[in-house]
Amino acid sequence: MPDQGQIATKRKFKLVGTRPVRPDGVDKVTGRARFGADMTAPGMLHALILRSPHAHARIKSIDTSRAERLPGVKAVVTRDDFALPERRDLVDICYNVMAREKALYDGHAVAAVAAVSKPVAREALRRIKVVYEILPHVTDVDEAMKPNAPILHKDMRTKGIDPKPSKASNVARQWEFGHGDVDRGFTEADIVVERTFKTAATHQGYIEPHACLASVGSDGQGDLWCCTQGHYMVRNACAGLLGMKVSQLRVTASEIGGGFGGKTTVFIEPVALALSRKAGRPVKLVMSRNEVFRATGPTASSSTDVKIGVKKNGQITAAKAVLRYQGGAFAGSPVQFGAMTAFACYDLKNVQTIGYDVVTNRPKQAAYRAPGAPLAAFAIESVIDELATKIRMDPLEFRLLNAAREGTKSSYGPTFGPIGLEATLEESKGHPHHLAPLGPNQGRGVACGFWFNFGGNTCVSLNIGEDGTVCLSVGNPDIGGSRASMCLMAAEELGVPYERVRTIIADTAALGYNEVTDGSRVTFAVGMATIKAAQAAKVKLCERAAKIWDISPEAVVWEDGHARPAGANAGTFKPMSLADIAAVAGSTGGPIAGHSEANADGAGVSFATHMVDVEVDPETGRVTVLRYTVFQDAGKAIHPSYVEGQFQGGAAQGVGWALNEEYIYGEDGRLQNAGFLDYRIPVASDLPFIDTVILEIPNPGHPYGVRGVGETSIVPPLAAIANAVSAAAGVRHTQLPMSPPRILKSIMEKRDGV
Amino acid sequence: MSQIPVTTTINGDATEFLCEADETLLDVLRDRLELSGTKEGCGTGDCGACSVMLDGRLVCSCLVLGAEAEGREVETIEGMAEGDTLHPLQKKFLEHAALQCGVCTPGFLIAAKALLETNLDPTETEVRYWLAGNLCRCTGYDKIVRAVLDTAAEMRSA
Amino acid sequence: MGVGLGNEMMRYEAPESTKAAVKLLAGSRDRARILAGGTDLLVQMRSGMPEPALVIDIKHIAAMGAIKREAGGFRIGAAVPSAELGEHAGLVKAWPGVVEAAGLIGSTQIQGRATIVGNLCNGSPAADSVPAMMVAGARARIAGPGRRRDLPVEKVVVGPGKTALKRGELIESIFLPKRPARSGDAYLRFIPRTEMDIAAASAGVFLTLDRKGICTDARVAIGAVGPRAILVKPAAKALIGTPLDEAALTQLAAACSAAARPIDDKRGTKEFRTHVVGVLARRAAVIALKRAKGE
Amino acid sequence: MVKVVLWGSLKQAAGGKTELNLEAKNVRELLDRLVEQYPKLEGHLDQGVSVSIDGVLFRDAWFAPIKPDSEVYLLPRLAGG
Repeated sequence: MPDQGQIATKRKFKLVGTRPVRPDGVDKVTGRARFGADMTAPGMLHALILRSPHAHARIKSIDTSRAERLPGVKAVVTRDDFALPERRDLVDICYNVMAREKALYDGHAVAAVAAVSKPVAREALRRIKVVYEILPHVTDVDEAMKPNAPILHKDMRTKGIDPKPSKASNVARQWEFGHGDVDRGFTEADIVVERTFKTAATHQGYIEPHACLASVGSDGQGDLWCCTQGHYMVRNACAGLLGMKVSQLRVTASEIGGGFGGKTTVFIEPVALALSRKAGRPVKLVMSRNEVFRATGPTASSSTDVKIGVKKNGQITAAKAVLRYQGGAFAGSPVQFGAMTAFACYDLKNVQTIGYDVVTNRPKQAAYRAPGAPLAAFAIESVIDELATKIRMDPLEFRLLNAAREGTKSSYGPTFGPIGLEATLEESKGHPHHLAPLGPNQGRGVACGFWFNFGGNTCVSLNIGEDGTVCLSVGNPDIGGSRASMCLMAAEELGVPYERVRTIIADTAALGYNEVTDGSRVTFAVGMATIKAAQAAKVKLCERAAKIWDISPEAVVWEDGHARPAGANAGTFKPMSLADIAAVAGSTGGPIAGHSEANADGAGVSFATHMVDVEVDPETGRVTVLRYTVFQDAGKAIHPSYVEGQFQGGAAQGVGWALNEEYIYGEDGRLQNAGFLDYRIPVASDLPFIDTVILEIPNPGHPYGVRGVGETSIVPPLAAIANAVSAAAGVRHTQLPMSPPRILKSIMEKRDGV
Repeated sequence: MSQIPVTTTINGDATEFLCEADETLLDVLRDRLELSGTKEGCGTGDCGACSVMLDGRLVCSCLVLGAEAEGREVETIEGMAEGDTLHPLQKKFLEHAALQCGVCTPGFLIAAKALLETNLDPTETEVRYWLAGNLCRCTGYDKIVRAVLDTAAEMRSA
Repeated sequence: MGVGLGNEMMRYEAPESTKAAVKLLAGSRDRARILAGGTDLLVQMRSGMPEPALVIDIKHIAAMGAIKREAGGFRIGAAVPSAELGEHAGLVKAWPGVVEAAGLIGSTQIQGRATIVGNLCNGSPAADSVPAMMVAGARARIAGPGRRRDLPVEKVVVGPGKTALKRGELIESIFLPKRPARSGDAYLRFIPRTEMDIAAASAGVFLTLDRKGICTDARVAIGAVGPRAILVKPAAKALIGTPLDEAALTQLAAACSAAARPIDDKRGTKEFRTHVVGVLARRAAVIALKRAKGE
Repeated sequence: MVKVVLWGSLKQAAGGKTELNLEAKNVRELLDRLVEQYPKLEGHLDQGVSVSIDGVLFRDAWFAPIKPDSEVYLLPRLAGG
């Protein structure tokens, strides 16, 4: 029998925890790696999409005849080419992919063409005549909730309230979480702080625009190459939208140039497939950066009320938050995750959160790294900071006093198992960063954050080659070095060198369903499947050795990369390495492989504490980030460099969100900054080195103790920076981004005693 | 209007191509010459993913017309390694895990190489400002800056 | 393409003399654009604006690609990229403010292409090199169908995107005069990030001191706070006759804020720009003072 | 009997209760019993739920076992970035 997975804490790893070069590294530093826009096909057409210039308009007619007559145009599609799908979950996606009776936001797709060249396609777009009836629009969440607001969907009745409203509104749903009695809790408090916060919508800002190459034959079979976080999701969604069977559509994931949640749905893929089917030729469709900003999924913007009460001794007696998130033109803002995570860092007797999912005339939001959580944490952790100041307690001590720990009933319900929040707080307390002195106009902020992490459907195959090397097929795109982690875990489990394992991302025809690369699930779930597949292969390897030695399989153990007799009674055979057994596999029963198909559960929740120092220029409101340290629980860091990378990347995105990134809409409802010039993501000179402290509190749900790490790192930074800026400027900031005009105004108002 | 014939040198190789007058060097590299290692992130010079060297100067190839390459020398990511020997920067980027998704990486490598060709002892601040035109959304730049500084140190001592 | 598109396809020309460039330009019925660095032109072409019928690449004109000493000053060709300004030791010593301003135009990549003449002719009120050139007393040499003429930089831009150039005219070079003894220049701008942004407000200062350190001459220009960059005479006046003491600097800042006529937009609010332009002028003046003193 | 706690907004659909006692050995039985007893819940459950059993989250896992003393929470379906 193979060795059983040891308790993670006690296990001594040989490879896990080391930092080898990633297996796809050379491809990515030489330009050989193929991303979404890097594929071509013989006879390929170029497609472009015509988009609504209006925030809200009835589409009275679309005349494509002049475009169709243009030589070189091979197909034109509009709403008439997309029947509403049977699957309920695809209806909004269908409407988002191609506008129907109304265009619901600036950038909403209205028609698409495929032509022999980009210039011909451009000219064809100019020849499509769309008649719009412009309607009143709304882009702000609070405005959209007002009774007289323009209504986007005449059949939208708020779900989750009783009785069901009779009147249409822009509130898609109400959510509620919590326990205890907050009203009573507030009466027990000595100090209560109540504030309202606003955050702007931000975009994931991946550097690679969406791109795909679609080919559908007259036999109805299709191939699709695209950059996505989940090609199985793409296959199922596209098949549903185009009325295809999933087996008829094979999707291959290209290398992916960033996603952060933004590539967990479809935008252009169904359009390219529809064009290809109509034209009978392969169609390439690549978004411009302008289209990425206007017509993919940014995250929600929000407006949140927070009320927290404490006793003088620092104990929180009650906490309440009302969160209003607009998620663009269709239902589905991540407000429920905001409401669930808002107070997850604290051990609370009385807690209540209410969330409103609101629609507005903006592009439909897509997931963005811990969707919904950073916005909520910004509001809650700001009030926590203010309370700590009011009761004259160190903000880390105040958090430690109220911190969630093993056995705490979480604010969203379940009781926590072993978790690492206290460890991150303790670690940050003793860190040199916390003890370093600050200069004039400088401030230090801390904040905590929480994310669930998911598992989900996962399927991998591990094939052992005749030469003793291993090929691992997984179904999740490698978005940040996951191939390296998979190779490490497979090699660790099999006891072979890291270099002997190659991990490939298989297409949708090669493996069973794999959920999207989201929820920080890949290292956890695909890692678990990899370990199980390796264990399955080890069973077979031991069986083969047993056959060769003519002893019972139970008498063979797998140790250190070799099959060995289990003990004295099993005989004295020379141990056989994986390569030895693989070399004679053909003669002992055929190829050796291990598989794992499972719905992975047991993803451990994860916590982080961030600490940041900033300096505010009191004359211009400019913020300089001076020092940044991330303390986060990784469960077990498989490849520590890429764990650090996730910590650093999340912090950097948080810095952008906190200081300068925002979707700016004009009075006309059009997006004003649909480009990297005025949508200001941090550049190299905006940031210091970002220090990281990896804590390892093993997740009992994973054989190596892994917890997801990708998302938690973006939860604390908005609040940590807000707390630092508020300290440095001497004014509490409650609105993001904390752009220079906003900060300067607050400083001047304070100076003038406004 | 017929297409413009252009004779140029790309990664040391004499190259000829035809292009439209309004076609960018980036489009020529990617679509006509199949050198797709140079990436398009924005098409407006704001992200640096399409960085190439043009007559020894670092430029965004999305802001250069293909026709302008006539008689000039272009260097792209495909020409950075010598055979199977990686450039020291390429090695250090791998050692330091200075990439996650890798789509900005070719642009960063070209830009960093340009820096080290003029300044082999840059400060952290100099590296950060030199690379400010190259956007990376994954790494927070930490490991990229470290990789560049480490390469410079190694090249100085070599 | 081989297909009949409605629009005439764009033409590309790379003349080798100014005369040939002027001839192409004059014959184009206003549908030609000059290509030097292309960092504005190619972005505009991509943004869906009507494509020019003709693009005239001036980088093959030898005289336009060089920085030359002339009459104690410098003549900078219209095709010289900003990066070359920073590599010219003599120019850096004489006009550090102009060189720094040119060095702020975009990224390292943009620097390898963008020119100060392009920055000027694009006509943006936020162009970084323009206030710096204005205070330096720079003059643009204009070639056209008629005789060459020189125009002070502040008279080139007449409004957003609009220049005083007549049909068939182009700027051949910029002349930076000899810098007087005990003088210094400086330019500062405000952007929300540290790089890669368009100025939300900017200020350039040039000043000359007498032997006692009293300011005898000054020029102050502000950018991004009105339809075009402007010289602020009251701001210059606030400095002249003073050792740039606290009172003078406060007056300078106030004069700049008073002259600002900004708009609210995605890059800043009116009140922010009005305040910050004064802060920048004051800080630039302190740098210019140090330079004038040789510190 | 298993004690199941619903997230707040399901309260109305469950006749004003957030805590229910049901006989169920696994998630599938739990969901079946819930819909049997509170048909209004069906619409909510159709949209996807996660079930937390003793602090471990499950998505779409019908046969995840539930012990009589398990702590069971019904939560919205989780998705991430």
